[in-house]
Amino acid sequence: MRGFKLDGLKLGALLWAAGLALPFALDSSWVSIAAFFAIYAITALSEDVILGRAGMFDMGHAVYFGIGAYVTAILNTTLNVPILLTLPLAMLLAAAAGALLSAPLIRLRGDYLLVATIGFNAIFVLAMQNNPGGITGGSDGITGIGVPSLFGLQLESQSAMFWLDWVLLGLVLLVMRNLDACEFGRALRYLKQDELAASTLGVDARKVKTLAFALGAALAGLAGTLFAVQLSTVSPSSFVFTESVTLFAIVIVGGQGSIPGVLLGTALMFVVPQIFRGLAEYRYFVFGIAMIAVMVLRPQGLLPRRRSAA
Amino acid sequence: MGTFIQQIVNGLTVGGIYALIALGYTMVYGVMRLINFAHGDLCILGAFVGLTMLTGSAGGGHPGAALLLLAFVVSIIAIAVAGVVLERIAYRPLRKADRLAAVVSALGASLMIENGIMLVWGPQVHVFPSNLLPATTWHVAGATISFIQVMIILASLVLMAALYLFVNHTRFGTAIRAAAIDQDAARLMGINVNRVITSVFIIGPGLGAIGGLFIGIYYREAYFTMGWTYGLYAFIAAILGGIGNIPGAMLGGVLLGLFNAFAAGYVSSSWQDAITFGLLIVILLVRPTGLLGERVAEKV
Amino acid sequence: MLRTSTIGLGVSVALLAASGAAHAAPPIKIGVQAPITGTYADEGQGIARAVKLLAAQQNAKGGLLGRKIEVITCDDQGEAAQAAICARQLVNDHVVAVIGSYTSGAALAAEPIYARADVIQTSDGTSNELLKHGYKTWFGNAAPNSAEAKFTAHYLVDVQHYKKIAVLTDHSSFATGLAEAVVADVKAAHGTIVDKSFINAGSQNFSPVLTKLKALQPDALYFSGYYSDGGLIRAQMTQLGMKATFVGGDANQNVAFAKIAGAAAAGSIIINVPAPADLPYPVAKQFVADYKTKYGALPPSVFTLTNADGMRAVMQAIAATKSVKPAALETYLHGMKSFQGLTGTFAWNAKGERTGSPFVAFEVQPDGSYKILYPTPTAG
Amino acid sequence: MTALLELDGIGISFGGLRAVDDLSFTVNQGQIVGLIGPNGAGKTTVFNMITGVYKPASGTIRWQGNDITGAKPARIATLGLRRTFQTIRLFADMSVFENVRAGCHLAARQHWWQGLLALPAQRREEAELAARTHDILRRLDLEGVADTPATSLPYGVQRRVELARTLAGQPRLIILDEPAAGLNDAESAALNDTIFMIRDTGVTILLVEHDMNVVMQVSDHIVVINFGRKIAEGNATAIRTNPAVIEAYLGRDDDEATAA
Repeated sequence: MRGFKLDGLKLGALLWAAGLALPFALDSSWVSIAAFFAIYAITALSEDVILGRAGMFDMGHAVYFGIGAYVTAILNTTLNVPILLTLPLAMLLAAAAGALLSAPLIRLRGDYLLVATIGFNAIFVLAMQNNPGGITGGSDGITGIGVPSLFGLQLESQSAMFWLDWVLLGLVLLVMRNLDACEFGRALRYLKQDELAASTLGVDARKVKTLAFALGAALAGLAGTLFAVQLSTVSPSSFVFTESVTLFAIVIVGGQGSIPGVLLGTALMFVVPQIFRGLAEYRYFVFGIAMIAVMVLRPQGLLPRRRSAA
Repeated sequence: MGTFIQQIVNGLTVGGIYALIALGYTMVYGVMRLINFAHGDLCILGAFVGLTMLTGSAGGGHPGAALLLLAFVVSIIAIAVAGVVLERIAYRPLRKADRLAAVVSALGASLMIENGIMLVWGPQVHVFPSNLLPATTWHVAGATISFIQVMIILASLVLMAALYLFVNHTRFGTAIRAAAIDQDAARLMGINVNRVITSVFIIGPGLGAIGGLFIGIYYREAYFTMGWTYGLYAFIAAILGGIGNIPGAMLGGVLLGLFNAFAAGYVSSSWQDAITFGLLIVILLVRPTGLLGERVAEKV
Repeated sequence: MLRTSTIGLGVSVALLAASGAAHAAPPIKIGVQAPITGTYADEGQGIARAVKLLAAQQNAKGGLLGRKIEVITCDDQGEAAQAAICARQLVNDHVVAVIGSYTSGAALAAEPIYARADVIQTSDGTSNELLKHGYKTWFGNAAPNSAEAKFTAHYLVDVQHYKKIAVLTDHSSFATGLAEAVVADVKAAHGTIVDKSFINAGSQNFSPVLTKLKALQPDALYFSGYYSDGGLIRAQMTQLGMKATFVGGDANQNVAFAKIAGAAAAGSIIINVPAPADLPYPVAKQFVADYKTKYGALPPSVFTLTNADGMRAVMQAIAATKSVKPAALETYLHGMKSFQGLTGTFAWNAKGERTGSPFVAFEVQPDGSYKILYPTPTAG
Repeated sequence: MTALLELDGIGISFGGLRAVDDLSFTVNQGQIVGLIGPNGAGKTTVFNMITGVYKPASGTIRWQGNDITGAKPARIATLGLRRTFQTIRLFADMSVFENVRAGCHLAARQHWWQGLLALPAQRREEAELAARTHDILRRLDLEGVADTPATSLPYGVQRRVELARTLAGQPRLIILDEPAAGLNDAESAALNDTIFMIRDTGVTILLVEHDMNVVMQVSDHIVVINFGRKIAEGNATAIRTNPAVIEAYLGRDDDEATAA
């Protein structure tokens, strides 16, 4: 058991380290796909904190992703705040939004929470489009977001940006791993499995769930910053409800609460459509059929969480 | 005053359409606890099937009442069949699985149907003939009401009432209600649950096809991505009323239509959806299981 | 998975190279970045078809500089992230120029990537943000909002003398930009804007907002959004008994507008560059006819034609400069005095903004055809 | 003897039906108290009110003299008051170890951020709590199935897992809701020993049980309710001869009577 666990960790670390070499092996379009993969993987992992681990049906997760992106875009373009400095602020504001929005809704069950979060997503997109206070740039969004710099080094090249994304993905993966092995992470699972039983064991459902939303939102905010940097532009259309649906589907297709599952889900929902561009207008017809097939054949997800990981 | 009444008519018309689509959501949900995200796309598929009937065989002339009726019948049958097939392929294998697996399967089905419509009919906007119904309008207290608006409101009411009576006052309706409460217990009582589920996938999409055709005839256009928007609104209507509850779907649909009308008409058109969703969230905070939804006490 | 596909790419590149070797010279590659799937699939597929048609016609005449034209299409779904990926893929494929994308958002996300790689980008995007950074690779092929807004304000205030004007837009980048410009220019021309409201594009239920506008009794309702909504707005205005004249922006010019609006379409005004059928040059009519022959349908909108103009301008630049070097092509395109497009005669200024397009106001006729109201046609 | 838990005139109604009415009794420190009554008498409802699942409509519940009426379940747990469920509620996707470890939730002092960063203090605490969990597994003879998915085990073992989970919280008082239900004779007999063993570690016990043998054998004090009202109270001998109790059981259900 113990040996196997170490192997899984080692394999993950090896794959991650191998990933660092991608810019030498791939052309720049695939490097950018790999960078977007890292960004979406972080976002999907953050959705998994709320959906897969805590079992709360969040179908408005693009909101927190968007908050992160907008915080970076606004601070960088209007106040010239360096990108990497905006990152903690993006996480913090996204977390605050996650906690504030979810706090009153936490008692909603299942599908009612799902609809409320859809509502938040719609409100968020409309708010960005309506350009409150002239800071979000309306439907055009914000362009001309700068390049991050580290120790005076401009991370301008496609490869440098990829490495930034990849390193942060690595850190997020470590945090997710730690989450599995800490009291807070387990409390999420207790609540997901049986909220009543959990609360009779002393789990404070309200506090733990709010914290889960805050953590998920913070990680999504981090991904949002990276997204804004990668595109050097943000606009409301990148954070619409269908993006939230995709994140939701990634977690379920990959396997709830399973780190390798969510990574594979991201690859499947994001990278595979890139490969099948040749199908042109048939692409999403085939993709829809594939989604049904995957669920019917593997209802637990492609790489479900291992039962009883001590 | 005329403006106010006009807004009520506006709200009721679109609310009636939402309600018809919401009924399909709520029936499927009631029996299977499944959010059938493909439902909106099935409805629009119904609009396309109806459109093909109307334009394909009319030869440009007046389609006539008989053909219109035929278009409805063919569309209802086609979409009911599509619904049953969808259930067999995409949902039945997942009945014992995690609820969310079926939800994602439904999302895949939505993508498949939507893009399937695009592949068959093309991505462009399709236009319905303008002479399907009399262009009569009435002026009531400063408001204008058209024939088709009256027809949509009346037809929605009649269909909903019929469905309500069917579910509450027939043997088969009782079976549906029993299966909705507890499938296993219903099976023990000798109810054929598979037949109930099949029937729900006939009735829901069948009503949805009527809703889809109404959309096409009222707005006179149909395009492949429309189903997602209508599906979402109808789903919200079902939740608002209390999902799984038939009168709730009617109430939710009509309220959503009225919210939309009053938000755009009296508050701010640029924040229309935000106001609608804001109201929805407030209602859920006050009544966490929707307006007519039951508060299910957990058995301990 | 990444590795396999790179191998796949490698193989296909090798195959392409092999097939290229059979001919005399490697093809000139032109990229199309457009929404082939998703909400804007109609427009995106139209752009791809138009570009492919033009390439095929040119290849039938022996290609350019003795080389065939090869069109590489990338589906960006109208989304920013996908657009950025498409841009990188097309750059890697060594395209000379890219036609598209359809939406400003997708064009914006791709713009810096093309600029850095020195690849010409010509798109119908009209957002001011596209001009902000002064990229020399950018060539907007649709007339900018500013020119259209100026003409629109002039028409509404000075020509028609409308006393009360209501403005309606959707939330898209293009339509809000145009609506804001029209509001500003109408005010500058001392006209009165009684209201500026929003619709949800595609929601179809526009009666609530129209009911509100009706109570304000405007003389004209200006709508800056797209034809699929515009036609419905026109129909619902009539249904509500609204007397105001409907004036639509360029995105309302589409055959479907009159069909959707039905009997209500007649009398609607649409402001745009002259429609292909009304242009004096046979080339426009010929192109539309060829398109219809090949694809069995009319181009989905005028933006198919503006993007086709982008393609035609690029082809002309290659032919004239006898070069595929970006710098030479950019200099040529910026320096063109006038280019005879399918959508009118125009040129590009230093910012890559389309200039010199004459706008006209059409009236939709009962049979769905257009009649130019202003400026009054002089030549018979 | 000090009163640990006092119920003072509590009552609750469901849809007009008075499920529990004006019920009072006291559980003293170190006692084993049995709460019995025919089917539908309202026993589980009483437990649900004590543990905060339901809020009593009237009356007060006191814990060591402090009013805890209507407190939320999680707050009740912090007092050292734990329960099992009539229908076992184990975490289905987790191993026996994980289920029992869940009982230690309140013993964990770590902050969430310490956990996310896996700081040394958190690691140490994890090790300590794992050791505590193994200790309890050993005491309840569950070591052998520690890594088995909890819900794949036989019913009787699942009951023991749930009991272990409550004990992991180092409770002052545990409430057992029909611990013998579904057990075979051997398991049922073993249960008595387990209950005494728990009591001997200083834990007070309140149990609801259908199986009269268990109740009569282990309880120091028995409270009998019917139709939500208390009909008798006393030690096993007194209850066995109480005419109201006999009538309530005989009048209702023959099986129960024979079991008694």
